[in-house]
Amino acid sequence: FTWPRPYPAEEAGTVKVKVGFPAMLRNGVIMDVTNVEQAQIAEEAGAVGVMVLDKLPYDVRKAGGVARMADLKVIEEVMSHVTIPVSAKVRIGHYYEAFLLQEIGVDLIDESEVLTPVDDQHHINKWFFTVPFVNGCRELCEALRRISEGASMIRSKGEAGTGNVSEAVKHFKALYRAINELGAAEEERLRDYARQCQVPLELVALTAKMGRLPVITFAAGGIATPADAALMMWLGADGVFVGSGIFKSQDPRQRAEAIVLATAKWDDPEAVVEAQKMVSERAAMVGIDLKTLKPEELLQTRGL
Amino acid sequence: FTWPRPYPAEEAGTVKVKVGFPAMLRNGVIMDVTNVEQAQIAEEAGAVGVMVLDKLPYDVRKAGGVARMADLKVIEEVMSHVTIPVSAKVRIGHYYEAFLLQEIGVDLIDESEVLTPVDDQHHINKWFFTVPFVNGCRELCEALRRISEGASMIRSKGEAGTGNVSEAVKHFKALYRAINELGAAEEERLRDYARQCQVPLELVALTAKMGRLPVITFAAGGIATPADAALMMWLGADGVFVGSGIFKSQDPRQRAEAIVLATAKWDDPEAVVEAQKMVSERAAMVGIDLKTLKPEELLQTRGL
Amino acid sequence: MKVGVLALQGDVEEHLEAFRRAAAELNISAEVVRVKRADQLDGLSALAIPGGESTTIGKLAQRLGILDRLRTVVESGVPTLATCAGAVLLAKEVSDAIVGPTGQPLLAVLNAAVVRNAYGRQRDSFEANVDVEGVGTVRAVFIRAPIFAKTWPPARAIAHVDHPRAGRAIAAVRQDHVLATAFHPELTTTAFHKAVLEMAAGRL
Amino acid sequence: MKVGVLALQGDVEEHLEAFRRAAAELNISAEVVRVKRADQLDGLSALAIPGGESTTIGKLAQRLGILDRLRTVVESGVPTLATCAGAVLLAKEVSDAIVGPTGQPLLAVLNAAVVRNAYGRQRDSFEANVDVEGVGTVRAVFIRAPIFAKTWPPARAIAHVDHPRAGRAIAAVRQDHVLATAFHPELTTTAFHKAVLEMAAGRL
Repeated sequence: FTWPRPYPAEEAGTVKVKVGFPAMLRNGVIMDVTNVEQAQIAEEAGAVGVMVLDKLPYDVRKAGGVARMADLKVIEEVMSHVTIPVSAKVRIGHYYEAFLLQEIGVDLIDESEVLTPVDDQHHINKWFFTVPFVNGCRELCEALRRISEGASMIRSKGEAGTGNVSEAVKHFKALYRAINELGAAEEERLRDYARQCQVPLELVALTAKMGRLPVITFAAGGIATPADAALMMWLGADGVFVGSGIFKSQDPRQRAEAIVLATAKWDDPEAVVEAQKMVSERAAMVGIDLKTLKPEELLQTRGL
Repeated sequence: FTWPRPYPAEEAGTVKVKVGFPAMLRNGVIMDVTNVEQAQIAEEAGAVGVMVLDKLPYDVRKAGGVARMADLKVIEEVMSHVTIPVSAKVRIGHYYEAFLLQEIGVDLIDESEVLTPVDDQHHINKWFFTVPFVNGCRELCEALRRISEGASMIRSKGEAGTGNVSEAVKHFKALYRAINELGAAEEERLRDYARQCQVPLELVALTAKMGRLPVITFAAGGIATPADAALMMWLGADGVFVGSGIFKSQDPRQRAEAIVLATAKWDDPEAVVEAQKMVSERAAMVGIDLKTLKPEELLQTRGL
Repeated sequence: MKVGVLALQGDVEEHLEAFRRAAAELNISAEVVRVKRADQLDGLSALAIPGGESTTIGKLAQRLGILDRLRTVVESGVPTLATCAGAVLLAKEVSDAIVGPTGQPLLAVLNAAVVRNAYGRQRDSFEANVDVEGVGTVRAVFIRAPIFAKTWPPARAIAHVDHPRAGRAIAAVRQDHVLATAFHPELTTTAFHKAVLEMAAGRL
Repeated sequence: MKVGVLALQGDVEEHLEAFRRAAAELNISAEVVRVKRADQLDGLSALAIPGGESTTIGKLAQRLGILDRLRTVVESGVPTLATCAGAVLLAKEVSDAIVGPTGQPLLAVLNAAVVRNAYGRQRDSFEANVDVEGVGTVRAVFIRAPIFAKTWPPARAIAHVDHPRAGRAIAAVRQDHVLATAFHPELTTTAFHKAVLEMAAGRL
């Protein structure tokens, strides 16, 4: 990796360090939590990280109004009670919430479409930060754009807060189909592609050479059962984010453990069975059938 | 500076004095207050000034009717209980409310779009006054027009009374993008620009040379959290105005201190963290999602 | 050598600029820095406390635990230039022409009693030519300026200005290596900064 | 010969890759496998425990009933490389710089006391050059790395790194056939994997 270097800063926060960290989350589950108790439940369940929010996506959808970054106190409280990495969401384009999170030592920052954006032109330029960032995407171009802005990790947007995994499936397949096409394209075709996506050529070349995104890619949006989690892993996800699927259900504790297990052991059906049996369909969160959402209620269209 | 001189008046109120004063407010926070108690809270919180109003913008929005300058008694009461500069709003075009404020010794006058305008053709010609004026703007041209009318200080309009900082962000970026373009333009391009904005050439040339507005520029409109404040400073604001964000929340005292701290120490994330922790998201004022405002409810379109 | 400007609040930019030009005119190579944290105070061979809101600066210095360190540094002989709000901070007694005494946090180093807003409010700010001992005549800008009601040794007045309402008033005071002014030299001249730098370079 | 990487969670891919290249450079034909079930542990002539979340790996190993088998295998002399989370798992005592001791499931084989997050959080992760006894200088990547607070024989420190906050700290430990590092060699070099393979091939 030989990215161009913006500022002179000492050895922390090098690209290798920021891109290396998500590699440590492989096969892991990161869960949305709103307070310490939920965070500890997540830790005991074996989560590799927690995402601290003010309200779960499902409730964000209900409340309306302006949704901001969670309280720093709550985040710190969480940080001092769990040993797993703690991450938080910031409004798209809000540099300062990002600085604050970096300042209090959050391990991962999610510039997320779930919160109300403050800038409808630019995403945060993430090269300025030593803390790694994760962004959502619906297809390859979006992903590459985020990486070229300095994202160290990528996730599918899916449609947050609906408990229906079909959008995530659609985004992942779109992602990998595009990558496979690149695999076979020769120089010139890569050039085209780089132009369409408005990203540097090397990044496209690298993606083509590796046959995958050069950074860790998690599945997110509408995951509600261990089977969903395993499915996403099977589709090539490196791990999963679970939003309202866990703490909006009636059996959060087992559901958390089950999804952790299913994600870790996705390629071992036997274990996934174990996991699936720990949850019951009746206790699942009631989903929202996508056909009933009005276009401006879609969160996935935010960001660019 | 060699501005043309309208009337013969003795040495007070020179341009240097009027433009110098805001320089003293750098890195400061000016808070909207409606009475003495709030003013003292603001002072103890470390505000560099208070803006006296009859009703907070959020309530102005609700009440409707004709909104005027605050009571002089209330203003004087405030002036005699706090040592920090006291400022007040006047209706756009209402020379006399301005005279009165100058008469009672108000330190700064805000010709504001929050009050009901009395003149939909002209702004006040501020050269007549010895007291410095501050005006709102959405982009560079508006700002330069106000300066050429004698404004000694500029602020972003944002969308007052919504607790959503995204309009302020938009206005500040628009402001600085235009300034940067000027930086590189040669003579002729400046001429064009001067023509479009309908301001004298020298003013544009000066702005281009300095790479910023020739007067102090504060951020205003929808700032509700220390992070918002720090963000605006980071975007190049010299200070911030906070409207309903403080006294429409449940924790006004700490929120005031926190924002003061965040503004002063914006380039020191650690301190901003401190500040951010002094407030909690639940206590914030409930915002208004811009999509729900009807065009004629927008305050930012007033003035010209 | 390193010189610092207390950069919590106020017109920090103008002081930095003044020091840079002073250094250039005196042909000394000085590194001008902003002081926002206590630990940026050490190793300073000169200091400036800018104009602004003295209450705000005080509270911030206090809450950031800089106040005491600042007192020590100034007492330790670092040549210091304080303008307007700066002067207020250094004074031992401070009161306001309108609201009377203000229990605001102070450094209390300068032997002077300061009355704030003595000239009235912003509206009464003015420019004047002022003779300053050892510097000559300078164009002085008084912005919400305080006056030094009285001084006692070793602090002595080095400049006066007469104003129709306040009569003849002390405009600047010097106490050993501390220069305190009621006006803003950083807006019009580099003279005061040169003086401080020479002190720091160790002559006179 | 068969070498394994514990593949429950963490950067398994990078270890597999490192073993493959190490084998290639040493010209040994090794079959590199993922270990997700207890029964994939037997017949291994070498093992690697990857970096990741030690709590997660522990819980998973425990719930899948691999923990004990793992302990036996390691004690039975299979040369083992443990990185970061791996090292934590092997240690006998584990505590966290922030939340104090963590009752997390351990293998408890290595005679060392480990303090997690000693360097602070992800933000304080860094790269450094580290001298490792018997390997030379390697580019080391410390990611949320633990430190070995103290070791007791037969475990001994084979590498040190000095860090402005944590001072001089032990970065790697060796106990007979077990190699434990606080950093991630699999991201920068194949040296450690070569060492393990040579051990497995039976020469010192």
